[in-house]
Amino acid sequence: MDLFEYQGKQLFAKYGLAVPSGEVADTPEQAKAAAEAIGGTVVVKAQVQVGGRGKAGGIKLAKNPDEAFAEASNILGMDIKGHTVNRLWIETASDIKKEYYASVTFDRSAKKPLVMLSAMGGMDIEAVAEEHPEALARLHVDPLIGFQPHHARWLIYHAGIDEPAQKGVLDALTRAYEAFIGLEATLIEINPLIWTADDRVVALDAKVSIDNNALYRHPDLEALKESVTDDEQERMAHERGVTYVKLDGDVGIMGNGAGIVMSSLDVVALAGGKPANFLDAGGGSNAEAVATALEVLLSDPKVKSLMINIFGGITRCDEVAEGLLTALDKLGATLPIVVRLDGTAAEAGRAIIAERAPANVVVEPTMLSAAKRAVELAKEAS
Amino acid sequence: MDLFEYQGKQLFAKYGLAVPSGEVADTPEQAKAAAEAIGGTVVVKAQVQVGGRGKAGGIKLAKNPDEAFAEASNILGMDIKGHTVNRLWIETASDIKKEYYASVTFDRSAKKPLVMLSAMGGMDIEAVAEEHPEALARLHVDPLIGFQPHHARWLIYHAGIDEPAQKGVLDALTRAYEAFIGLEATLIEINPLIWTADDRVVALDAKVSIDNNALYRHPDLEALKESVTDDEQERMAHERGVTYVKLDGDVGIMGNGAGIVMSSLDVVALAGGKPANFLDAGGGSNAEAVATALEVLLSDPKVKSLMINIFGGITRCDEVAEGLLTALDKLGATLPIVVRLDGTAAEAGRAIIAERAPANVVVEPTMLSAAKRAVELAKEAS
Amino acid sequence: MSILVDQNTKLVVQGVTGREGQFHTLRNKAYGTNVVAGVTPGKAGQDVEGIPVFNTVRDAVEATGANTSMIFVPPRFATDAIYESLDAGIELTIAITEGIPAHDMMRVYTHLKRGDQRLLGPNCPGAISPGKATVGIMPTDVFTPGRVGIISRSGTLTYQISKEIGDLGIGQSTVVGIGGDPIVGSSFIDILQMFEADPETDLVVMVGEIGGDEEERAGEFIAANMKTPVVGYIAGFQAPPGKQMGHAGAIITGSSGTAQGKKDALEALGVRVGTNPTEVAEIVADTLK
Amino acid sequence: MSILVDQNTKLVVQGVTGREGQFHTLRNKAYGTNVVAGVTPGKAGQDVEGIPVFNTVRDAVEATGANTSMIFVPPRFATDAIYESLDAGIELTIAITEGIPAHDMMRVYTHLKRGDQRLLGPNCPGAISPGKATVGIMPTDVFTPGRVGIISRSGTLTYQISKEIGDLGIGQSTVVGIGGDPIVGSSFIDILQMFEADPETDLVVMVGEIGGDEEERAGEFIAANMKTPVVGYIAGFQAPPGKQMGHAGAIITGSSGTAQGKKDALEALGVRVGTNPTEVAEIVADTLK
Repeated sequence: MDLFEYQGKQLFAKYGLAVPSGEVADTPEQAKAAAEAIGGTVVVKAQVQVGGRGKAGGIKLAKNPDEAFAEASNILGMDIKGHTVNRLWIETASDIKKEYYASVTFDRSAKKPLVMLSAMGGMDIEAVAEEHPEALARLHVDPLIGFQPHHARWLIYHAGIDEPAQKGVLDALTRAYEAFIGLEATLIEINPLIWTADDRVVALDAKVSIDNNALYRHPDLEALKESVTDDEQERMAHERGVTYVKLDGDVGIMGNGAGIVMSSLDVVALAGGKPANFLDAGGGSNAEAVATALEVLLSDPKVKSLMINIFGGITRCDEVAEGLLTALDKLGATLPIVVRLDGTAAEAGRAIIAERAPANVVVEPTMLSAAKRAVELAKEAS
Repeated sequence: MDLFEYQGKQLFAKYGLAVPSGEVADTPEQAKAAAEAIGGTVVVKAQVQVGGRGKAGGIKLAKNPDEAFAEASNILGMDIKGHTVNRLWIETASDIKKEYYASVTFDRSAKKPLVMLSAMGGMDIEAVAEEHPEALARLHVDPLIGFQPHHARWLIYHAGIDEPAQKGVLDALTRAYEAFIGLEATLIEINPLIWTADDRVVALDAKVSIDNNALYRHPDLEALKESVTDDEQERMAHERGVTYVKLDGDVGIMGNGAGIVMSSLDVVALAGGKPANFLDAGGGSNAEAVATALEVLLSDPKVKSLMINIFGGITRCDEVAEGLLTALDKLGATLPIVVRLDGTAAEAGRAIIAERAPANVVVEPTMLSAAKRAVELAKEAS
Repeated sequence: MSILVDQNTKLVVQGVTGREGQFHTLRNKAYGTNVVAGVTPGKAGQDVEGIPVFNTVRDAVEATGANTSMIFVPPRFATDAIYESLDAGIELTIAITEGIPAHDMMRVYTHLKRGDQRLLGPNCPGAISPGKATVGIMPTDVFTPGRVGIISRSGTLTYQISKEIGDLGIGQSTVVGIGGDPIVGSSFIDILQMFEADPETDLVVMVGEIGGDEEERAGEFIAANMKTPVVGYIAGFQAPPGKQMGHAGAIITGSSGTAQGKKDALEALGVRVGTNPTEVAEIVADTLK
Repeated sequence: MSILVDQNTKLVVQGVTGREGQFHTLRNKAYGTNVVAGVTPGKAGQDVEGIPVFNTVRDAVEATGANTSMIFVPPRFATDAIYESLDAGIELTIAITEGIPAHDMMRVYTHLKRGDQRLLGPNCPGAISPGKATVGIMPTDVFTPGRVGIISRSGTLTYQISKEIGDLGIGQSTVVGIGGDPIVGSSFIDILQMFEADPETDLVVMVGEIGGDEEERAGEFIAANMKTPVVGYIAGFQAPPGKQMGHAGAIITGSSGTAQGKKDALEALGVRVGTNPTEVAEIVADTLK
């Protein structure tokens, strides 16, 4: 789960990480009130989960509440790389002496937390990493021992943090690691972490991702979950806990397990078709999960045919077939549906379809043939 | 630092470990008021840091506030194995179905926490350990991983905890381990941990020891520190941070480092004398530490001679000599003082004494000769 | 021979009395796996169709000599179950459970790698040595005894590829699902090493997918250390661009993590890579010729 | 030969610019120890009488090849210093600091024992191989080169016994203070093992004291594994009865932990034990005859 900047900053504050004081605003009026409450020059920041907000005009200075109102009016509703701005974060403007970069993340290869720090923060840290690797200090942490003061010191000296800011950055790193552990985050990224004119160290941005698997231990975080999409299918899938991503083709795809779904996308493409989505009904898909997944797929008008690719392991093909029938019964869809069932209870599943499915449901014996058939049917239907 | 039962129980409550509700009382009036506030039958418990309180008459039931007043009057001021009772803990009487034993301690050999649990709790758990070792379930915990639910389960099944109490004991063990870690304790011992008539699991006693080295991280615990001695020298030493234990002889002993002090006691005994105390002025003894230590020793009227045994390492013998002179100047003691200096700056130290010390200070070249001389001088002075 | 599971496997199942645990335990047993015990706290003394149930893994090990554990408990109890298995001295722990928090696994992994026990998973389908033993949830009739080893991050793709290979008359020595989570107990490299040491495995199929850099690292290991030929498959050419873990994620991997990137890296290291399961099977048959 | 410290020691001192750190560093250097670096955060670029100071141990190791670290920082920073030394790959860390919390050391110890680095202390006087190198706070003029190894839990007693032995004309190969805290990085057994493997150590003196059961365990190790004769000393026959760690403490050790109990245990295992430092020296001389 990715958090918005304002959510991340509110959590940072709980962990004692300094952030500019600020308020959320969903309307120009609220933005004006926030600017009044905060006082002085404020920054009006679009809350979207995508990089390059600044360049896109989503971040503006406002010298007084009226300017804040005006900027908020401009930014709210703006489209930034496909994301509509529905919410703003109004915060006190910072007097920046220098911009640093700090992050705590999860190194999949090392299987350990990785803390990174650079004195060359700000816009393009990936370019820094590539062109000036020595300017980005990196340190893995033994998760059983934790982040020790000597780790922070090494990072600070090797990132070349300016002397007056060292103590503040040391503290910020320590608290960022505490937040990483405490929130069970997969990412805490602060870019920029600024050294202010009055020698404080403040997190000017906040990128926080939380491990979905751990949310049951953090009911307060679960409550932060907000739908970040305007897409109807994505929202439906999100609400129903189905792993779904929309793509721009017309062959709807569903499978059990991320691997077979990805592979299904690939074979549809190889067969000359365009997948409409990625949809993993889950490793242990039962009738209900299948029905839910189908509802999501069938609600998308641009889908012309469906490929359902199931290799039963823990999933039982007969249950999948039952779920399919239930959903069709309820939704009454007429578009062509190509089903391929293999593995656990595959024969029973195929029998159920043969006996009871409507005519628009066809069974194919292999993944390749199913993909071909679904592509052909989509083309016919267009 | 060893805590009193009432302090331990108050900490247990913070960690969610169930204890009977109770109050502290320092007078019979307070005991009566506590009994009134608690209501019903209460137990009046002497707060002393020594076993066998019950047998010594330090624990009594009181059916009403007047009985509580009467029992408190009897117990306050009582001497239990050399400990005077100055404080009582008044708690609600528990209806005991069965007594268990639970502890989390520090196994010096394994260098790990050790959790122990037995269904045969109550009085003599050491006898249980010896005669029915299988009745005392023991489990070491990897301190980097911590106490896991499966540890608690294994202990409960193997200690033979009664089924209706299992959940409560599991919870108590988990919280006791949390307290062990949170308080940086060296011991959490609950004997008995009771299974009550209404199927709760409650800590009926609390023995908690805290690592002195860790107290700087626990100012709240440091504040609990109470002098538990009536002995003047022990209290002086305690207040001044000197490691001192009173013994019953007449040769006062001081050294730098626990090892050499213990060895000094031994050689004094071998020389036919009786050590009056154990006093370690510390590994890095400086002039001030030595002066402080001497003040403690000289305040004890039963000391007839002193043996000061210093082998300088990090300690400098010249500083020890200076400290000795300063203290003697201030205190004007006339009893015979035998000094033995070796190691770092020993010659300089001996020179200082030879030049400036009063006549009652003599220098001996070896530990054995110093011990002999101190014993002789103590005998002459008696 | 085969790796991980075979006739010497003595299996204890943690969570044996749960619905799925019981179902798959009995299927594993029916296949011939020597299932010696089950564990469900509080149910010691009961049995599951003759399989004795114990309160703790340690009790099960002491009573039956179990050397392999399969974990079927729900995610919020599974980390504890893994520690219990490790503490009981189990040589190979196979965690089927999906949904264990990553921070838990980070600690489990660090602990694990300091000893010499093995963990497969979590979020894995288990391992099968066809004709000998299966531990996990794989549909057994897809597999036939043979001399091709298979390693996969994805359960369903494993079945798919095994079936495609089987359809060409080629059987498997052992099929291993290492699990799809970001942190799993055994990597491609760990298992490749075992196959390389197995005289009865003539070829290994490595089934990867987008994300991380496990496949690239495995490729380097293969080029440097393996005589046994390896055929690769990568799923996800058409996958939506994965969510970046901030800039930090991109910086760490240094690689794109895309299917094409992985395929190119493997091929540059001499590993042939198929573009779909059917083609993978054809390359396997061709290589074995 | 000798153990732990010698001509190959390249010493980095953590806390080199503190009062005691500087004093003892310069004394160690004056004795001939190869002191290559010091560490004090924020003071990189400075030097302590020619010894270069670095910000971190890792920097010091990279610049100087230091293989041994001595820790002189106050207790509340010392745990971090130990981890820093271990993380920097230092082979032998010697922690002089007294007063490190036991829970910290419990974690340090568990971490340490999973690798092959060594830690001496904390709360120890260090080690000296007379004529070669000294690392720590021992008064060097008490020691002379020779063939007797000494291991002790107590600093001052170590000096005392070394001097008594020296007074009889017998020198030492290496003198090792393992530290007096409940949890120290190296046990009697760890060091006995090293002495047993050292061809230039003819006899070992083990200086114990009341409390714990290290001496009893060492006695068992000696009886089972050592050809080199060992002479024991136990301090504390007249010591006040140690504070019991509740009943739990008594149950764990199973032994009384008293000096007499330890002496009896060692003698029953064939280790001669002196009753005072002078007698220990006499037994050493007698044994070497």
